[in-house]
Amino acid sequence: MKPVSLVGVFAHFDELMEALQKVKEKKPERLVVYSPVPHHKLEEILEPKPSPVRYFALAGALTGLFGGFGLAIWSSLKWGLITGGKPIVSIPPFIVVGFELTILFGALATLVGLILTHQFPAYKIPGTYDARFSVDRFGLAVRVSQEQRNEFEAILKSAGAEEVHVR
Amino acid sequence: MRRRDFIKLLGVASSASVATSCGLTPENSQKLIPYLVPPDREIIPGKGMFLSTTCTECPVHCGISVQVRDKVIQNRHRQVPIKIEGLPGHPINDGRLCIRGQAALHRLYHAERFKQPMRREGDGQFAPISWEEAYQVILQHMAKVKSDQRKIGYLSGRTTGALAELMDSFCTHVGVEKLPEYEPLFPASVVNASFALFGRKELPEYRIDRCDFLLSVGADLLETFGNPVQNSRRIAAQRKKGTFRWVHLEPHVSLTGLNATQRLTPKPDSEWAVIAYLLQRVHQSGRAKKTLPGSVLQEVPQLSIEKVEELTGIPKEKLQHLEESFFASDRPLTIAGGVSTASQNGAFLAALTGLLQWATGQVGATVDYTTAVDYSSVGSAAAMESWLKELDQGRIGVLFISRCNPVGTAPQSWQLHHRLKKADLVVGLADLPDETTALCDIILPVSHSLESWGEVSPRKDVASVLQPVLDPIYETRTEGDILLDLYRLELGAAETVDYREYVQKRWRKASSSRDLPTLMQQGYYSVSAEKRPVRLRETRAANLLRSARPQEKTEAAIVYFPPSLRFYDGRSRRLPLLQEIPDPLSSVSYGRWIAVSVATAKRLGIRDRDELRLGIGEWETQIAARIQPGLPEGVFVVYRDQLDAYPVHHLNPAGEPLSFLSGARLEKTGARVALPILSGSTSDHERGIIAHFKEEKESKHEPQVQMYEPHEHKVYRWAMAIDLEACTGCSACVAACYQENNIPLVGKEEHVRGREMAWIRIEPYYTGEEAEFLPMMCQQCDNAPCEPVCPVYATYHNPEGLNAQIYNRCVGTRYCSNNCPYKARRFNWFDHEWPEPLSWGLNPDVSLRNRGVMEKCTFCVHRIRSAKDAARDEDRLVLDGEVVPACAQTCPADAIVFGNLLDPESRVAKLARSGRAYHVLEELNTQPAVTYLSPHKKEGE
Amino acid sequence: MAVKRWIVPSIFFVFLSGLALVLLGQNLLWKRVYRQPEQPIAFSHEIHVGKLNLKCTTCHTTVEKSIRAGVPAVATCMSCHKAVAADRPQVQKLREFWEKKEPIPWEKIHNLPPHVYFSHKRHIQAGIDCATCHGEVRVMPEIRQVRSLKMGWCVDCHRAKAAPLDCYTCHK
Amino acid sequence: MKTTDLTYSEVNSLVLRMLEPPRKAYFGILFFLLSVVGIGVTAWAYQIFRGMGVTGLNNPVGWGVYITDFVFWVGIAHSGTLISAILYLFRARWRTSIYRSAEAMTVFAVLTAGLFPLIHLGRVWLFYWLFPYPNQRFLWPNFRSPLILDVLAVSTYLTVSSVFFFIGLLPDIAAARDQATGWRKKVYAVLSLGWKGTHRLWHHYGAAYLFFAALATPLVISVHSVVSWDFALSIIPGWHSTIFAPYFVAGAIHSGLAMVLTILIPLRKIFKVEKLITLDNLEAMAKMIILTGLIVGYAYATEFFIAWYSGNQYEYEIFRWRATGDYAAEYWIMVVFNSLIPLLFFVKRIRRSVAWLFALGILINIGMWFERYVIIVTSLAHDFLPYAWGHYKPSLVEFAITLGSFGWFFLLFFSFAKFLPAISIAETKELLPLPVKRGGKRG
Repeated sequence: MKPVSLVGVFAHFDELMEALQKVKEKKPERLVVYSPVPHHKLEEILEPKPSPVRYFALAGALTGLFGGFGLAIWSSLKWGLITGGKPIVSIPPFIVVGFELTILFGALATLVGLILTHQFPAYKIPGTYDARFSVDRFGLAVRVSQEQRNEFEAILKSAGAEEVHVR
Repeated sequence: MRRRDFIKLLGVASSASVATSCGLTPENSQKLIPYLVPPDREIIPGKGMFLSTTCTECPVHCGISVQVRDKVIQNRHRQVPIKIEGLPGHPINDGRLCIRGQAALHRLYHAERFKQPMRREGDGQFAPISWEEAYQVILQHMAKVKSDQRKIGYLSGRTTGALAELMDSFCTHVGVEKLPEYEPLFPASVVNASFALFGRKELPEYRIDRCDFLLSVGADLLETFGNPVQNSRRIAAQRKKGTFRWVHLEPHVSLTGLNATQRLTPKPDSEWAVIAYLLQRVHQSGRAKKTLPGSVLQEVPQLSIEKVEELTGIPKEKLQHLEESFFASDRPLTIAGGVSTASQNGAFLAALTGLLQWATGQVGATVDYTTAVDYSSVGSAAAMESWLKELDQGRIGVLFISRCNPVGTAPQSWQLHHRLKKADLVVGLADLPDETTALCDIILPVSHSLESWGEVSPRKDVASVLQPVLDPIYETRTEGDILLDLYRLELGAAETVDYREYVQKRWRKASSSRDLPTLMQQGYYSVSAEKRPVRLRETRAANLLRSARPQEKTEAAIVYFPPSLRFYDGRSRRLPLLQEIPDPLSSVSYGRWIAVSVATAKRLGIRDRDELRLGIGEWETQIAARIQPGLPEGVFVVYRDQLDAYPVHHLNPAGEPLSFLSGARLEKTGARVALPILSGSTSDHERGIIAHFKEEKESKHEPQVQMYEPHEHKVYRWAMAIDLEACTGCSACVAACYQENNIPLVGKEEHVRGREMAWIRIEPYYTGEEAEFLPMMCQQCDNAPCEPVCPVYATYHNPEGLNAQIYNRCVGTRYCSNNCPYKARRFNWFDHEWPEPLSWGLNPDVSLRNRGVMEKCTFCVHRIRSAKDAARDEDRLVLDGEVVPACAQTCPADAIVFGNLLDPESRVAKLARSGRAYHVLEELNTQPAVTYLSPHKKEGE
Repeated sequence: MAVKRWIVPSIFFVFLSGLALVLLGQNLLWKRVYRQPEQPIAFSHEIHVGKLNLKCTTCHTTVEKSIRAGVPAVATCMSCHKAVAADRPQVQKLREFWEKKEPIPWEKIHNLPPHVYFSHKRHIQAGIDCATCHGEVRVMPEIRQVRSLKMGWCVDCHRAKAAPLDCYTCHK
Repeated sequence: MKTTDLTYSEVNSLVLRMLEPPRKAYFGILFFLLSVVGIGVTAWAYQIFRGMGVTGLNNPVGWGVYITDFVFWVGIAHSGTLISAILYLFRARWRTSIYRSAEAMTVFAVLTAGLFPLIHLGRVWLFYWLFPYPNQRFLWPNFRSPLILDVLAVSTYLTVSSVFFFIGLLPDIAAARDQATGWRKKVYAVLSLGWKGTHRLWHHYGAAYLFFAALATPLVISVHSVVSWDFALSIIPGWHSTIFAPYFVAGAIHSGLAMVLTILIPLRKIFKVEKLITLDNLEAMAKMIILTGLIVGYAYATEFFIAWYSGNQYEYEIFRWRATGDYAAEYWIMVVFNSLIPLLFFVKRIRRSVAWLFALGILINIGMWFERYVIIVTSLAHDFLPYAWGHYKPSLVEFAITLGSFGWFFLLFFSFAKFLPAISIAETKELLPLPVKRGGKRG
């Protein structure tokens, strides 16, 4: 039997949370919460561990730092032209180079990280999505087997879902 | 859209085309053009060939060495001059050259040159005709004039040597009356005096190098009087000795005055009193080496020192000081001339001066008549009266006017404007249009001296050689050839075919032993001048003194019209380069201005660039004001070359036109004039930019604390030392630099915007009445502020200590220029036009810079390069003095010394160690490669 | 099966087209870098250097003493060709120029930008062989450029030979 | 009424209403701005083909209006990042409604500023030599040159702030997508990168956003410091000064805030979003302007004191001359408009009057432009060597290009305001109380 997707549409956050608690205990195949705003409670329940994006940021920043100094020093040694009686490798100005590239690569890496960690851009809008989720409604979508279907439907309803759709 | 614009468009779109090109020189054409036949003159491509000839920009006639390059022009190989330098060993200038000589190529390549003979049509316009036609017209008129018993006159500028000889025989044979030669700056009073006193119609050579005290009265020794190049050279040499003192008396202010040890400003036309006083003191104190006969002496006015003070306005103690130092010296040289003799009492002054020279025993010593300049053929303004009258009465039917511009420079009393119309035919022999050619009926284009054979005699004892360095650019002929042609056409057979043969005949006669090539290389040969001793002619002297009694009336509101450093008597006025270079006193480049004293300016509330209405008698003109420190109250100066007609009528007893007009009316029109004053301030604001020498001062070179490890130079560290004591501000270096480095002339508007392009400039800094002149160029700093700010390494410090500027790498941020404390860098705001034939004179060793690129002095790196190349061939190092930048090469005062600082024995290294050495803006620790030697403080008024 | 029969031909086709592309591209590249304009006279270095074994300095007389190698004067050419091969059409052309007293407008092949100072003399005296920059002209029926003559190329050699690297060495 | 009285759906409708198809007047203005840009472009083209000579620049004054404009626009950019990033880290609630437009302003201002280094180049067709890229010559830029540091800083700043801007937009574009129809829907769909507001997305998004803010904060400080070093690293009296970095950063924020006022006040009026961009927000900015104004004023005073105290004659002369010389008028405009006029904001009535805020905002902008003009021009015109002193008067071309830059900036902002949510929907909602059943009001 093919599994089905249920989505409950909630008007209130507390109702959503209640439903979420119950549903989570039942361990459905898949569980997605749609929300117009971020909220730390959701994260606590669904995504306890911090986002891997930070690793990207760090890696990028370091690349920039070493890349910046490296380029500046290597390229000035290449010809060794004296300007203004200053040493060929004059660190103070190179600090700026290093710094700027640190920021640049850090930021770009973070972007890449964000895109990779959550298969951006994912243009396919799943059936369980609802335009109101970007306005003032919360959505709780689960994927369950046919036999569990009624059970979950009941949970959502009881928690206070305005509507429950089967997709 | 024009094609060139379209190319530019592409250039912007695809960087490549523009990026790589820094201007195209003829040598870099896309075609590879071979000789048809290898040239007879052995010339190595890419190398210069040097030919000796003589400069004819002014009557001094310096020997010059012209650098000729082989170029491909219009798909033909052509050998063209690109630079003129003084000819080493030449008795007149020994290797040095003045600003005008350096600019001579701009006459050769001038766009407005007469390109073929021309005839005035009915409508008054000139129309080109062939030489034959021109000759026909002239001969017809000559025939007619002769037939009805009228005269044919030949008026020319001062003529000497071969041409003078030829001219004489031409005139006698063809029946032409040779009129007295016309020379606007002819020092008639002085020559007249020396004729009366010593029987010589000559201007003696003043041996400043032999005197130990120099008293000059009005004579602008450094601008136009006598031989300026040699004068400044000798003065500089004397100064180096240390004991030499030089007092200059002048009623106005001049470059010469500002360079004297002491400058005294007597009331206009009262200079004679000082000399009269000295003369009698010489006798009273019995110091006279040769006592004057009583008959003469009694004509010398007896003046008490108080009287002199009253007449001249020079304070007593100054006079006493002058007297003392005059008598203290045993070889005091007195020179009178310039505006002081070209004045009412000038004739008297000149006579007194001659007597003083005689009495102090200087005639024959420092006043040398054996090497004098012969003026016997030149006529004073008075001497012109006779033929002018004849012209007026229509008794001169045909008039030749050659190499002079009387209409523009002669006194108004000549009334040439309508008198010239009285002649049937006026034939002008000229190279450039001027006020006179505008009134001619026929114009015969004369070749430039660089296109001509010839021989002139700058001094009695010297004959200087002229040889062509290039084929005539246009259908022009030399005056000699024109005379020979007319001779032939009139009388059939002539003794010689052409002028070339004529002069070479002379040379073979003269230089019996020497063969022509060596003669032509040497550029001159000496002529045996008669050596009969100079005697004083009592009666004539007495008569002169009697006839020229001085007037004691003091003139008010005087405007002086002195000749100028840049344009001489006005003949060089049309040379673009000379207009581009500012006058060293006022820092004004283009346009006309009147110099106003600080006091007067304050009184009348005049500011720089105010337009003034200047009126004297019925003569009136609008002219811009420029405040001139050092100028006495109530005295004004307008250079005579800035007037298109010389407003003076009056002549002095010696027949010399006055150099000033009195009773000037001056008022502000309220308008402002866009006068290009290139100087931001005439004072150095106590910034120690001019550091006067103080005896107690040690070498200013205690090493400054360096933040970084100083970089070392391996073999060479090119450096320059500039002696401000010697530098006179004559600006010859500036002209040389322009010509050597293809520096574009940008014109008046750009100068007004403050965008002059000179790589080296003369900065006058006034303190009170005195001034010092500071040649400023790229200082090639060791710690150059311009370098680290360039984002693309277009400028950097090279291993030989040069501050290199790589034009084609420059993207034009202009930060380097901003950060240069000496503001020595120049930005190319536009592309520059080099129309033919001006482009022929470009130096192929120096790339052209196009718009958006920064440029600056390179210490003539191309000269360094070729010197190193030569040294490399002989597997040695460059010797001291082997590299000479253009500026140093031409400097008449030898103020600029260039060399390798790492060689402790080099001249520059020694000077850099000397106690007078200092750097401009030393406290910025830029460590310049240019060292200045501080001048001694002037004694002042 | 049906597919099998197509595998080999299709792969073959891909290879061919790939090869064609490479050749085409390379050809374009060649054209862009090295210009080889039509010369007024089809002078052959192959004959003069290759066959007749003339030394370079026979015609390029100033190469050892000047910054420029020097292109031979028309007279120089005629000194031989008055007699030698006078009947050949190309030599006829030469004669025409000579009689018209016109210099031959050779197309310049080895062009350096105007801001570059390059001295043949120095390089010859440093023992650099002409071929280093001009290629083996003895095998060139028509002269052509075989080196980029760009700054990078010069600098490579200067680094390798420890020649001066100061910008002023070559930039004027 | 206050923002917090709104409901989620009201926020959506308020903001998205701004994106409704524009009216005729809008296109009119659009055309006007385009033609202004056209003037600037023409002038630039003319300058490129003729040469820099068409400007009023000369020797000694090698920099003038162009660099002034550059510093001015970079300055404008700064407050945007300040509001969006720094205040975000400080959790300043009042920033929420304005940060989006401020951020947009940043991006567009940098886009404008970035043009001027090119415009002032003598050989702009070689601008790419300023970037480190491998080439056959083996040549690299001079990393010691402040100008290169500047290129790096500004290009980094542009990249980072654009990314930051775009990421912040994602949820709102999604919201727009869900409302919009037709082609607009398609475009938004693409731009939203398929945002669905799932819990995982919000999770990573939060983390990323935090990092961007954390990176942007030091960046914004560094950028204007580097810009100031364009001058401070020279030796020119009046430029060569250690206070320049803080002085310029403060000045930048000063002008930036003023510009935010100048832009937001009309914006909230036209789009009727006074409920979201409240007077409190504006007042908060006015208060910050007082602070920055004081800092700038202090800097002016310090400059003079140091010039006198250092006993350096060049330094002293240049400041004496600034206040009394050829450019005295410009100098006093700068002093009055930047450090005195902001003090008016101490008066609550002025601080809370939209008209006053708008007027003073504009004055401060003018003042800050002149600050840069005075610093750049006077120092160059009157430096070490008296002979080389000069005078600079801007030319028509420079004026036209400056005008064009304003046209360009407002054109960008104008198009943005109509096409993208100019106020953050998601973050505004975060300000509102969560809709909860028990004890909460109905959402």
